[in-house]
Amino acid sequence: MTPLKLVTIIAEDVLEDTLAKEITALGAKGYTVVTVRGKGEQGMRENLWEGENVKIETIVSDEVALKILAHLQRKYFDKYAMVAYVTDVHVVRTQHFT
Amino acid sequence: MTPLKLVTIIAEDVLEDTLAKEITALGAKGYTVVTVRGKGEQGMRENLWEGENVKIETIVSDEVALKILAHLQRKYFDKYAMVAYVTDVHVVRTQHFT
Amino acid sequence: MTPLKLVTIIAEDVLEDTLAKEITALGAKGYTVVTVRGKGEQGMRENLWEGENVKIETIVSDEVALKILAHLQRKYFDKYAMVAYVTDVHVVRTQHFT
Amino acid sequence: MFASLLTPMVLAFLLGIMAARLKSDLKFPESLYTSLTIYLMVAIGMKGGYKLSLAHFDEVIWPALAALALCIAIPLWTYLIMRKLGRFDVPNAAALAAHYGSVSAVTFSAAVVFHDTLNIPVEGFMPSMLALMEVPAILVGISLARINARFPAHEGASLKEIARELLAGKSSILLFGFLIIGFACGASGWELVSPLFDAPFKGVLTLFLLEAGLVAGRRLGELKRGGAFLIAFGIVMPVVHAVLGIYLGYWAGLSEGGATVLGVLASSASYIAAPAACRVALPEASPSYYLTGALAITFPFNIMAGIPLYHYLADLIYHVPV
Amino acid sequence: MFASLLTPMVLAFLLGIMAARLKSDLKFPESLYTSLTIYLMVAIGMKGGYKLSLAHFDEVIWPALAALALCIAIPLWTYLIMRKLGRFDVPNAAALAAHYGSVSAVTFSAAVVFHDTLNIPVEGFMPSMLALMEVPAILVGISLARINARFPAHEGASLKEIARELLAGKSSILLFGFLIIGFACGASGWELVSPLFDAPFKGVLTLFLLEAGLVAGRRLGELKRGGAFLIAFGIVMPVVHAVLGIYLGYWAGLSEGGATVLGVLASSASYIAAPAACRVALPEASPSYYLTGALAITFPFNIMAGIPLYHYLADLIYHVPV
Amino acid sequence: MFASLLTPMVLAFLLGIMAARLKSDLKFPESLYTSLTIYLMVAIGMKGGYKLSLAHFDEVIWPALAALALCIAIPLWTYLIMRKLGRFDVPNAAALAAHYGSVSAVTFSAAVVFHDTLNIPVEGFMPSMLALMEVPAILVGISLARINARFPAHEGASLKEIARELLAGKSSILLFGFLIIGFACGASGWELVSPLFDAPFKGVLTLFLLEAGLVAGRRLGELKRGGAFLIAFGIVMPVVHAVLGIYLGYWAGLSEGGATVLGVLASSASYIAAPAACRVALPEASPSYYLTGALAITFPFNIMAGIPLYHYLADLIYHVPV
Ligand SMILES: Nc1ncnc2c1ncn2[C@@H]1O[C@H](COP(=O)(O)O)[C@@H](O)[C@H]1O
Ligand SMILES: Nc1ncnc2c1ncn2[C@@H]1O[C@H](COP(=O)(O)O)[C@@H](O)[C@H]1O
Ligand SMILES: Nc1ncnc2c1ncn2[C@@H]1O[C@H](COP(=O)(O)O)[C@@H](O)[C@H]1O
Ligand code: NA
Ligand code: NA
Ligand code: NA
Repeated sequence: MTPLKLVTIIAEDVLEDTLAKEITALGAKGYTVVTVRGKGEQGMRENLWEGENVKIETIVSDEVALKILAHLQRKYFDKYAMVAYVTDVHVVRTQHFT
Repeated sequence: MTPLKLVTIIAEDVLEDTLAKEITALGAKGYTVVTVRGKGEQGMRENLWEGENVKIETIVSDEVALKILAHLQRKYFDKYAMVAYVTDVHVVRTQHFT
Repeated sequence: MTPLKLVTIIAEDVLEDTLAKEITALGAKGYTVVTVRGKGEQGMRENLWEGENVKIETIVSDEVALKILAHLQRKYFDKYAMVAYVTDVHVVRTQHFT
Repeated sequence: MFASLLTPMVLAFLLGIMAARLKSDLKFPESLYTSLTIYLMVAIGMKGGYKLSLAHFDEVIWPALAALALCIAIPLWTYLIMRKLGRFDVPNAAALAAHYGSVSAVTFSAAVVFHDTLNIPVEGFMPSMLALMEVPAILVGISLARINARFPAHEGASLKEIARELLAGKSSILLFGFLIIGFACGASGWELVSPLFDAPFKGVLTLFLLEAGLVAGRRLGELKRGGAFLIAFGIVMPVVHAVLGIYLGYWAGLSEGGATVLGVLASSASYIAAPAACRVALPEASPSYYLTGALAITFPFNIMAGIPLYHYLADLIYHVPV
Repeated sequence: MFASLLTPMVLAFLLGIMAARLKSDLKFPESLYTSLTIYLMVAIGMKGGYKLSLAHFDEVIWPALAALALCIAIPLWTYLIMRKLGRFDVPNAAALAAHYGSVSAVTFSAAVVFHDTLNIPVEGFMPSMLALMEVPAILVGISLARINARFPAHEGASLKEIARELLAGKSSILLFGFLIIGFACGASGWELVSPLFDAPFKGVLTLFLLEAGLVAGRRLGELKRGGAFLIAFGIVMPVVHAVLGIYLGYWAGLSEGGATVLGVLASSASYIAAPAACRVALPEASPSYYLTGALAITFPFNIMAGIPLYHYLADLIYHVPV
Repeated sequence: MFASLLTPMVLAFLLGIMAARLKSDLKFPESLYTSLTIYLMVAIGMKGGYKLSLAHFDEVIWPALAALALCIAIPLWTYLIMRKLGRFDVPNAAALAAHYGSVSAVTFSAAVVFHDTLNIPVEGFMPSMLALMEVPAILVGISLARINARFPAHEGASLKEIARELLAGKSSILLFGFLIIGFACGASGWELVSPLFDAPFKGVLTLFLLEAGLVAGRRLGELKRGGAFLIAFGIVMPVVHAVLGIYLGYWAGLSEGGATVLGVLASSASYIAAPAACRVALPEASPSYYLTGALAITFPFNIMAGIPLYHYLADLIYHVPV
C-alpha cells in the first residue's frame, strides 16, 4: 500500500464549486463532498437561511497537499469560515490519485 | 504544519446537542457534524422511526482529546450506542483549534 | 488506547448493501455510512438520476483491513467507480471492534 | 365491516408491509417522512381547533377528563403487567408503559377516516383528546423507572426538564399550537387553509401509511425477539383499552363515533413522541421491545382489525348500555 | 398543434434546460425529486386501477398483449442496431436496449395530459400498459449481455435474482401496487384520495418536468460524447417505435388517443428503473451513453416534438386505415 | 385591523417564534424548506404571469418604473445611513443596503393574502414588481462596496459575473421563468395547474411562515449583537420605505391595494437571494448584522404590524391625496 495525503476542507457551501475547480487545477484527480453542519469561530452554520458547510476530501500526493493548503491559506483563511487539515492514508492503487 | 488530534464520535442523534455542549466545555473550539446511518452492536440505525446516528468531528489538542474520550467512556459507553476514535492530523493554523 | 485501522470505501450507492454484507462477512463488527457526492475518473456523481456515492467507514483490525482491501481489489476495482483507503486510528475499547 | 378495510389507506399499509418483506428498494426519503408528519399534525390540529371553536365547554370537559384518566392509568398497569407477567426489567417495562399509555396520531386519523367513510359522525373536537393524551403517559412511564429502580437520574435531566422538553417537543407544539390557531381563527381561518389541510388529507394519510407499512414490515422480522408475551400483550391489551375508552366515552357523553375514537386513542401506542423520549431518558430500554410492540404488533393490528372491531364493540355497548 | 406545446409542462421543461445551460444554482433537493417520483407513480397507478375497474377484460387483453410484444421486441433490434451500426460493445448495446425497450412514466403522463388538453379521449386503463412495459425490456437487455459476451455473471446475481429485484423495485411496486389498490377500492376509494392524486397532478408534473429539464440540460453538454449515431438513433427510432405502437394499438382495438399513448410508451426510453438496474447488472456499460440517449435526446424530443407528431401520425393512420 | 392579524399565517409565524424560544426540537427538514421556497416562487410567478396576460401594457409600465426607482434608490441611502449614523464598515453597510433594497417574496405573499382576506383588490400583475425588484438592489449594494473601499475584487468575480449569477439564480429563474410561462399559457394554462398553485397556496404559506418563525425566533437571541441602532433602523426605515412606495404607487396609477403592496415590497428586506449573494461577494460582511436585520427585525415587524399599518397609511394617502 502506498502512503498518500487526505486533505479535508470544511468551508461554506457557496464555495463548493470554486474550491472543487481550484483543487482540481492544483493536481487533485478527484474529490468527495458532503454537506455538514458545524460550529467554529464564526458561530453555528446549520441551515439554508444561515448557510451550511461542506466537507471536501481529496486524496493527493504530499506535494499537491502542500499546494492546496498554501492556496487556501492565501486566498480564503482570512475572510471565510474555513478549516483544513491533512491526514496520512494508505491506498492500494496509486495511479488513481496522482 | 502542526500535529493535532481529530476526535470522531459516532452516536445516537438525540445526543447531538448534549455532546456538542460537552465537548465545547472540555476545550474544543469547534466541531463538525453530519447525519449518518450505521450498524454496530446495537443493530442498524438508519431512519427517523428507529433513530439515526450523527458523526461529530472535532480537532483538538492531545490533552483535550484525552479529556473528551475519558468523559465519553465515563458517561456514555455503557448505556448508549456510541463509538469514538482518534486520528492524527496536521493543520496550518494552530490558534484556530487550541 | 489501542491502534486499529479505519477503512474508508467510496462507492456507487447501488453497492451499499452488498458491500455492507461483504465487509461484515470479512470480519467488520460494524460500519458507518453516509451519502456523498464526488468526482473521479468516472466523472461527477451527485444526484439520483445519475447516481450518487456512499462513503462506508469501518474500524477493524489490521488483518481484516487487508482482507477487505484485497476483496475490493479483486471484485470491484476494475469495473466500478470506487476508491478505498486506510487510516490509522486509536480507540478506547478494542473489544467493540475486533 | 370487511368492506371498510378496502380503503386506499389500509391497502397502502399492506402494500408497504409486503414491499418490505420482498426487500423492495422502495424507501421514503427521511425528509418526506418528516414533512408528512408535520403536515398530519398541523392538519389534525388546525381542523380540531376550528371544530373546538364550534363546541360548548361542557361537551368537551368530560371527555377530556376521561382521556386524561386513561392515559395516566394505562401506563400504571402496563408497567405492572410487563414486570410481573412479562418479566421485563425496569427500564423496558417503563418504556413499554410510556408507549402504550401515549397515543398514535396516525391510528387516530385512520379511525376518523373510517367513520367518515361509513358516514358515522365523530365529535370534531376529538383532536384535542389526541393532544391531551400524548405527553402525560410518557411522563408516567419515565417516573415509574425513576421510582422503581433507584434509576440514577440522567445527568442534568430532571423529570421537570423532561416534561418541559416533551411539551416543547415537535408533536406537542404542532398539535397544541394549531389547535389554538384553529380555535382562534375559526371558520374564516379554516376556509383559507382547508384546501391544503382538509381536501388532500386522506391522500396524504395513504402515503404515510405506505411508509408506515414499510417500517412495520421491516420490524416484523424482529417479532421473535419480542417474544410471544409481547405479541399477546400487543393484541389483547389494545382491545381491553379500547373497551375501557368506549365505556368512558359513553359515560362522558360522547356519541358512539366519538367514544369509538376515544377507544382507539386508548388502544393505540405512540411511535413518534414516545420512542424519541425513551431514547434520551431511558437509554437502557431496548428499542427492539418498544418499537416492535408499538410499530410491528399494535399499530398493524389496530389499522387492519382493531378499528372495525372497536366499532363493532361500541355498537354493542351503545345499544345494550350498562 | 403548435399551440398544444404552449403548456406549463412543456415550458417548464424548457425553462429547466435553459437554467441548466445558464449554470443556474437552481437545484431540486433530491428528496423532493424522489417525493415527486413517488407521487407520480402512486397517482398514475391509483387512477389507472380505478379506471381498470370500469373496463371490460376483453377491452384490455389485446392492448396488453400488444404492449408486451413491443417491449420484448424493441430491445432485440435496438441491441442489433447498436452492435452492428453503432459499433457499441456488448454491455453498452445491451444497456441501451434495456433503456429503449422500457418506458418513461413522465413521458406517458405528458402524453395523457396532451390528450386531455385537446379533449381527445384516452382509455383510462393505459397505466396498466405502462406498468406492464417497464420490467420485461430490462430483463431482455441484461439477458442479451449475458448470452452474447459470455459476460461473467455478476457474483451471486442470477437473472432470476435480477428479475425478482426489478419486480420488487420501487417503480414496479408502486405502479402495480396502486393499480391493484385502485382496482380493489373502485370509485369510493378513488373519491377519497383524488383531491391529492388527481386535481394537483398536472401541477406536480410541471414541477417534475422543470427538474427533468435541469438534468437534461446538464446532460446536453455530453451530447458529443454520445456521438452523431446516438443522436440520430435517439430521434429516429422513437418515431419508428411510435408508429409501430400506434399500429398495434389500432389492431388491438384502442381508440385513436389510446393508440397514440401506446405509441408514446413504445417510443419512450426509461430513465428511472433502467439506469438503476444497469448500474448494478451491467457496470461496464457507461452511463454517458444510456443516460445521454434516454435523458438528453429522446426524452426532450418526445416532450417537445414527439408527442404532437405521434398524434398527427395517429390521425393519418386512423383515417386512412391499412 | 387587529382581527386581520388573527390569520393562520400570522399565528403560525408567532408559533414558530415561540417554539424556537422554548428550544423546541421542531425543525423543518432543509429539503422541505427548499421545496416550499420553490413552490412559492413558481406559484407566485405563474399566477402573476397569467394576470399580466390580462393587463394592458400602460397599466404596468409606470408601476414597473416606480418599482425600479425604489430598489435602486433604497440601497443608496441605506448605505449612507449605515455608514454615517450606524458606523458600520463598508462591507457590512453594503450588505445591509443590498438586503433592504431587495425584497421578500414571503412578505409580499402575506400582504397579498392580507388584502384578499379583507376583500380589497390588488392588481394581479404585482408579482412582476416582485421579480423586478429582487436583483438590482443587490447589485447596487455590491457595487457600493467595490467603489467605496477600494474593495479588492473577489478573484475572478467581476460585477458582470455577479450580475449574471444573480439573474441565473434560483429565485430569478423561477420568478421570471414562470411569469413568462404564465403569461404565455394564459387562462388555459393557469386552469391546468391552479389546483396545485392556487388553492393550497395559503396553506403552504402558513407552513412556510411556521418555519420562518422558527428561524427568526432563533435569531432573536442575537438581537443584542446587532445593537440598538440596527433595531431602530429595521423598524423605522421599513415604514419610511413603505410610505414612499405607497406614494409612488399612487402616482403610477395603482389601486390602493396595489400601492400598499408596492409599499410592502419597498419596506421588505430580502433573506433568500441577498444573503446568498453577500456570502459569496461580500464575505467580510457579517451575517449577524444582515440576517438579524432582515430576518429577526424587519420580517417579523412587517408580518405582524407593518402590513396592517401600511394598509392604514395607504387609506390616509388615498383619501387625502397630496
Ligand atoms: N476545531 C474544529 N474541529 C472540527 N471542525 C471545526 C473546528 N473549528 C471549525 N470547524 C468547522 O469549520 C467551520 C468553519 O469554522 P470557523 O471558520 O471557525 O467558523 C465550522 O462551521 C465547523 O464546521
Ligand atoms: N467497527 C465500526 N466501524 C465503524 N463504525 C462503527 C463500528 N461499530 C459501530 N459503528 C458505528 O457506531 C454506531 C453505534 O455502534 P454500536 O454501539 O456498536 O451499536 C453504529 O450504528 C455505527 O454507525
Ligand atoms: N482523489 C480522490 N480523493 C477523494 N475522493 C475521490 C478521489 N478520486 C475519486 N474519489 C471518489 O470516488 C468516487 C469514484 O471515483 P472514480 O472511480 O475515480 O470515478 C468519486 O465519485 C469520488 O467521490
Ligand atoms: Na394508548
Ligand atoms: Na420504449
Ligand atoms: Na426592500
